[in-house]
Amino acid sequence: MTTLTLAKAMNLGLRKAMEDDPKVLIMGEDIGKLGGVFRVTDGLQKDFGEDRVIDTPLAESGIIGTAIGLAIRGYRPVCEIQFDGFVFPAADQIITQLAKMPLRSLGKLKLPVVVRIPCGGGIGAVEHHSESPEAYFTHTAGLRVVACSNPVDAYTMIQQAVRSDDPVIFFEPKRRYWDKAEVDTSSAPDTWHPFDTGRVVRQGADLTMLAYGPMVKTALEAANAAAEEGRSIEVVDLRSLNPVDMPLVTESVRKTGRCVIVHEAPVYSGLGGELAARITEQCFYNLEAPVLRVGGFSTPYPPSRLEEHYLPDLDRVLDAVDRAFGY
Amino acid sequence: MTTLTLAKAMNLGLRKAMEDDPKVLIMGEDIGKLGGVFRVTDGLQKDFGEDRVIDTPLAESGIIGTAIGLAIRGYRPVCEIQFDGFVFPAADQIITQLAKMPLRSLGKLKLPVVVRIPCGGGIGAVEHHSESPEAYFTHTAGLRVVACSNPVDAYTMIQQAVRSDDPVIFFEPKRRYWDKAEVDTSSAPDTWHPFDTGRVVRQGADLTMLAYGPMVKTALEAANAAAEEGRSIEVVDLRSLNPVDMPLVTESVRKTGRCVIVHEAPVYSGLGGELAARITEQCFYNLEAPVLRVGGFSTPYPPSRLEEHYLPDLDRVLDAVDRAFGY
Amino acid sequence: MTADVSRGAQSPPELVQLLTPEGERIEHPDYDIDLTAEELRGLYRDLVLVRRIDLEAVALQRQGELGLWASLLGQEAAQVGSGRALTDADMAFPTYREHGVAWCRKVDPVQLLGMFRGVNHGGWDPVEHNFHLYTIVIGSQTLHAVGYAMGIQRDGAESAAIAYFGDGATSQGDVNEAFIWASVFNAPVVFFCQNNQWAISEPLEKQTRIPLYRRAAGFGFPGVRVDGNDVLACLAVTRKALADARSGQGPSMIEAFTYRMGAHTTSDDPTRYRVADELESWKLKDPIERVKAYLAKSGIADQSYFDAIDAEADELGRDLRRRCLAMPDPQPMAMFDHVYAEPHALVAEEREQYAAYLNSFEEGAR
Amino acid sequence: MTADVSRGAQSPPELVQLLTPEGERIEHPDYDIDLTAEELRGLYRDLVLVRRIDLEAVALQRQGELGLWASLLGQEAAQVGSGRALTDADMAFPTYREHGVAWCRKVDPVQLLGMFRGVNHGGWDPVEHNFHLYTIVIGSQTLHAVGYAMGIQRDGAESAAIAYFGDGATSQGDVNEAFIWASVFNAPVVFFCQNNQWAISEPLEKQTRIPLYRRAAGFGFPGVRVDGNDVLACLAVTRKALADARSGQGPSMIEAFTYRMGAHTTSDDPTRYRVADELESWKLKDPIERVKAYLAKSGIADQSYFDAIDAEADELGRDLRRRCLAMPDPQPMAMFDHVYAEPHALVAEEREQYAAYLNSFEEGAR
Ligand SMILES: Cc1ncc(C[n+]2csc(CCOP(=O)(O)OP(=O)(O)O)c2C)c(N)n1
Ligand SMILES: Cc1ncc(C[n+]2csc(CCOP(=O)(O)OP(=O)(O)O)c2C)c(N)n1
Ligand SMILES: [Mg+2]
Ligand SMILES: [Mg+2]
Repeated sequence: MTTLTLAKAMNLGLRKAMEDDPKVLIMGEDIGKLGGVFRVTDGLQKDFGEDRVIDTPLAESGIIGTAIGLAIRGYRPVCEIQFDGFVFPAADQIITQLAKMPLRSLGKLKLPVVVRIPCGGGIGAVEHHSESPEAYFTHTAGLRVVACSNPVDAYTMIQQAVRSDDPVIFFEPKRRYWDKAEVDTSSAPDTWHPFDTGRVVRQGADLTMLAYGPMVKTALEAANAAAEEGRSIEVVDLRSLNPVDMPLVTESVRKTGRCVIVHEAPVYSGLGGELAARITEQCFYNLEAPVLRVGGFSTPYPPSRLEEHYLPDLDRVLDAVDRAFGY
Repeated sequence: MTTLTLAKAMNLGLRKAMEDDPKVLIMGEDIGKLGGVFRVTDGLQKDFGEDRVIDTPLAESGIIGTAIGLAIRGYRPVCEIQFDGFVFPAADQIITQLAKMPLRSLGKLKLPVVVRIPCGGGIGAVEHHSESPEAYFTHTAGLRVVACSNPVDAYTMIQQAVRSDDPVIFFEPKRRYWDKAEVDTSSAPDTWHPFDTGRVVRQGADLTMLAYGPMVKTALEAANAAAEEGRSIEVVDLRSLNPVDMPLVTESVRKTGRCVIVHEAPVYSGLGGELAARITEQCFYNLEAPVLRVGGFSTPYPPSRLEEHYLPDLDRVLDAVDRAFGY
Repeated sequence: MTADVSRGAQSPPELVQLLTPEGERIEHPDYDIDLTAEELRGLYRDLVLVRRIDLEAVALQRQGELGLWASLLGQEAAQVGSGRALTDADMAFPTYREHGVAWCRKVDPVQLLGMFRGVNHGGWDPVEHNFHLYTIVIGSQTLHAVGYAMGIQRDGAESAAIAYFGDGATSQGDVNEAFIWASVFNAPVVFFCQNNQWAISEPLEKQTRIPLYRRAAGFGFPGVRVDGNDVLACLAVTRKALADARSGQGPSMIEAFTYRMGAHTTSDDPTRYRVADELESWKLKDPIERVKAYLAKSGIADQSYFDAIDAEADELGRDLRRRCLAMPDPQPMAMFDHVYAEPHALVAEEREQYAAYLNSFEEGAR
Repeated sequence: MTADVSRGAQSPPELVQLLTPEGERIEHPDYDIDLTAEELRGLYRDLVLVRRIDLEAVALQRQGELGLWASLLGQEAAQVGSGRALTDADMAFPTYREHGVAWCRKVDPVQLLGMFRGVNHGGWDPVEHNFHLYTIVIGSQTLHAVGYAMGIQRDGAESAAIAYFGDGATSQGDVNEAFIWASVFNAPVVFFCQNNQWAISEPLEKQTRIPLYRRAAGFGFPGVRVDGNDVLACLAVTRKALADARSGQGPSMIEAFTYRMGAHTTSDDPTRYRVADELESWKLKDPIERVKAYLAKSGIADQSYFDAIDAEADELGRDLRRRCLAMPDPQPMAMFDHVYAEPHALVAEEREQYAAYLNSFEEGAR
């Protein structure tokens, strides 16, 4: 067991993946000597060389497009998108090529490409540096979409993502990069939590709260606060956003009868809508209240001095809990 | 009153918009002499010249990016994206610039840009020519998203879109381009159905069916078929997808107690999820059954010989109706 | 004067040509080629067979057997010349029109029909043939080719990648990013642009105001314009570019100057936007006629050879038609196959539900 | 040989220079400039004040008053030279680093701080100043500039647009598409690339293997490299390019060869990726010192003038600081303003709900 920040756990996970398989490459902007703007790739170029840790020209479509070519040639590229808001120049390569080429080839081509995206707000950044674009990708068939929320998952999930033969969009909660936890870097992969499953991170009886990435911590805090008012909240860290671990989710909601979904992305047309619709369909007779959602507003991400208002926080989550119990 | 195909109604609507305001420009690939691959811009370049009907280089990001520049200069560009699947190279300009620049400028810049996208399947086309990418845009704050379903709306809504000071993503149901209806091209704009509202296109008492674009016709057919089994279905043509006319929708659902949503886009993480979640929250005590969704599968759009299986058809819609009545 | 280009004061583009439209063999100082009689006959055969495949496909489309077809008519030399320059180990990334290259890569022609018939999105095994699937989104494949070439580099292999694209494609950001990547990484890739003068209805002037091969210089690698209707020149120029790439000299761009003799696709109506004269003048530069004339003149082949090839072409056409009609429609549940390489709960669930739904009809439940 | 470039056999790039680092005025056959003493003093003043604004902003960031700052240190001449070449009617499209151009466009410096302080995403009126908002997504603004220039064309106006971007940006598809659009439509736009040698931690070689100004030739318009630390040369070259654009001669590209003296932004740590020597050698080419030396040598200005400017700079800095601290935080409900120009039901609903929610605290309901 070692105490690691989430960023360091990512770093060690990537290092392990590179050690385990010489076909694993890392590519992106400023990932070499600088080690990435969040230092997630710190030291990797020094140890694995410029051929395996590739500082690329400044163009995201180029990064994903060439990664696809490398994957066709048998490599397993891990691409870093520097910030959430800069994934859009790569949208075409991700949506029309990365997601669809395996099926286009009738399975003859596998594209084990990982696209790492530091996501979410709360770090006082300028525009485009605080977004949560997961819904654009969960809606895109052919992609797996996951989000880690803590150092243990960061360490294991990035390795699972690299090993997956499918393209994976991998969200990292940037404001949790410096959160610490004990990580067992010697654990065997077959003891890890399976890649496409969620996890109950707090048991509870009265309401199920679904969260992922940066919001898991907020959800846990809200659950603790609610506990003081005598409300027992079960918190599920979804981890995998496409596919979602519906058996886990519905089991919890059937038990509690209430559900609140929390994400930073705008609520409108976001992933929460899908989850709410699906849960309602599958647990219709168990729900005491409609599934409620807490998330970003239908506005561009605001300037940082307003982000505390935009981001779901303890109070807004608890407000939704209150409303759920109001039914 | 004139009998017009939907494509011709679009054409006349665009012509009218260009006549009414010299700042209106049309730009895109093959829209000049060819008149667009669906002939929606037929004859416009001949009559308005190459400066107002601009055949552009083959690059969608360039089309939207330069349209934004033209809008900053005071023009009102209407951009044609040749097919749904080719909007993704423009995703960055649409999502990070077109949608966000008005707010970035604190309202000092308006971007009255219309992005026309022929959408949907059912025409036996090759890959990328049959998709329904609306959810990528409904999730993007700052954009208005609309879909027309018939010649009358095509004629009026395109003019309303051009007049709107907001950026509008305008979906055209390509397999309905040749559907005909009577259009009154002399009607005054203030008599038109308001731009951001939906419309009840068939009254009913037992179930509300929400559809838009190409699926409105299918929904109506399903409602007719269901009527034979004694089920009275109310069909709402949403028309505006962001914002959605929730008062209209909830009024209907409160009355009927059941709701089925139909769209061609993949169900997972699609717009239907948002609508279902929202309706359930607002009509919780009125719902006799969960809101059910019928749509595309979580697969890339299939080769055309399978599209009849992929696209919601009468049977699949009626199956959902059956299921809704099963609760 | 530090400006590289003064406006308008450009030298006219040169064109590498080894065989004139009249079938005369000419020399070029930089590009020489020495082919055996058999190789020359082989090229002629390729050209004729490829054209025949194409014509048959157009006919199949007209008869409703294909939903669409993108004809290569007029571009046979560019495709066969470049395609025959490839070794087995080289990897080609085509657009949707490279039926001639596919032929050179030994892809069974019937497999080309799959996507146009709507039974799949790409029927052949790209790894087996070292011929990637057709890419429809304009320009995307150029980045794939560069990435693949970077893989070749990392493998220390002696092969190259070739990216096909059209004149229209040069306007796409992706193609330009591919140029940049290739030059920065000195990747073993050849950019093969078939400038057929048209992007659907848009003439070349809508994409560029200078000859396209000159783009390459701006990115720091060589560009050359070749007579795209001259199979020998296309072969020679591509061989050289591939050899350079394989030997670590990095990327180059070839602009094969040719002409789209037909419609953009069978859905297109070129009479709306181009004049018949243009077509007539290009007919005189036909890529097959000149080879035939040369073979005949030089005694490498005679009428009986030409007749034999025509017969082979007819048989190929008939066979293609037969096998097209025999192509089975895909099974509905195939929709759910290969979306993911590994098990995926959501797709599995939808598959199951849809199977049950289809079953409910068969069981007469409805 | 039809290839435009044979690999490696390039002539060395020329650099337009009118004022040496030592402050010597030199002639250039193509670019002449004749400035009055007052104009020359004005340029010096601009350079000094702009640097002072930048230093103050860096200090404000260090003290926690700004979340971030992108320093222009070292790039003052490129920005002031090009900025002063613009007429009021010209329109500039900046990146996030064009504080010197903003100064020339009469944007109040405190308005530059808004986005870095997190109170807005762009504070000034782009129409009033003919200076667009800062664009963070690399390269996007180059297409806006071209579109705007197409608007100028359609208006029959005699003005031009100028697009600023960095060396890193040249790799983006959008920038290349902007080149293509500009050349195809012969748009009145100047592409002004500040090649400061770095894109965050990546040196120029990661974006190109030839001098950037040579890109232009590949797209069919002139490119020129200018000493980006020479305000006179930047002014002269940009004036010429703008005049060409305004008079219908189309686009050009200027590569201002300069150096990012500081970190990429205040968040960056350049010691991780570049050596101190490089910085030292560029200090000798400082854009301000050479003007000062020239003004002194030529008797156009003396120490008392320099002192007065320094004093003005200090006052400007103090004033900027004062007004930065006084900047009000935005009101929460401002989040919902200007998302749409016209009423929007969803935003209105969310605004209402959030106002009620906030109210519930004030009313002590919780
Ligand atoms: C990104 C994208 N935009 C638009 C299209 C529609 N489209 C198909 S082919 C074509 C023209 C291509 O021209 P060119 O690159 O010259 O190739 P050619 O068809 O002449 O072989 C267009 C616009 C597309 N396939 N992809
Ligand atoms: C599309 C996009 N990708 C990545 C970034 C992150 N980023 C900000 S500045 C920068 C480097 C820009 O370099 P250059 O164009 O040379 O301009 P400079 O900062 O040197 O002025 C990067 C990678 C971004 N802003 N936009
Ligand atoms: Mg072409
Ligand atoms: Mg730079």
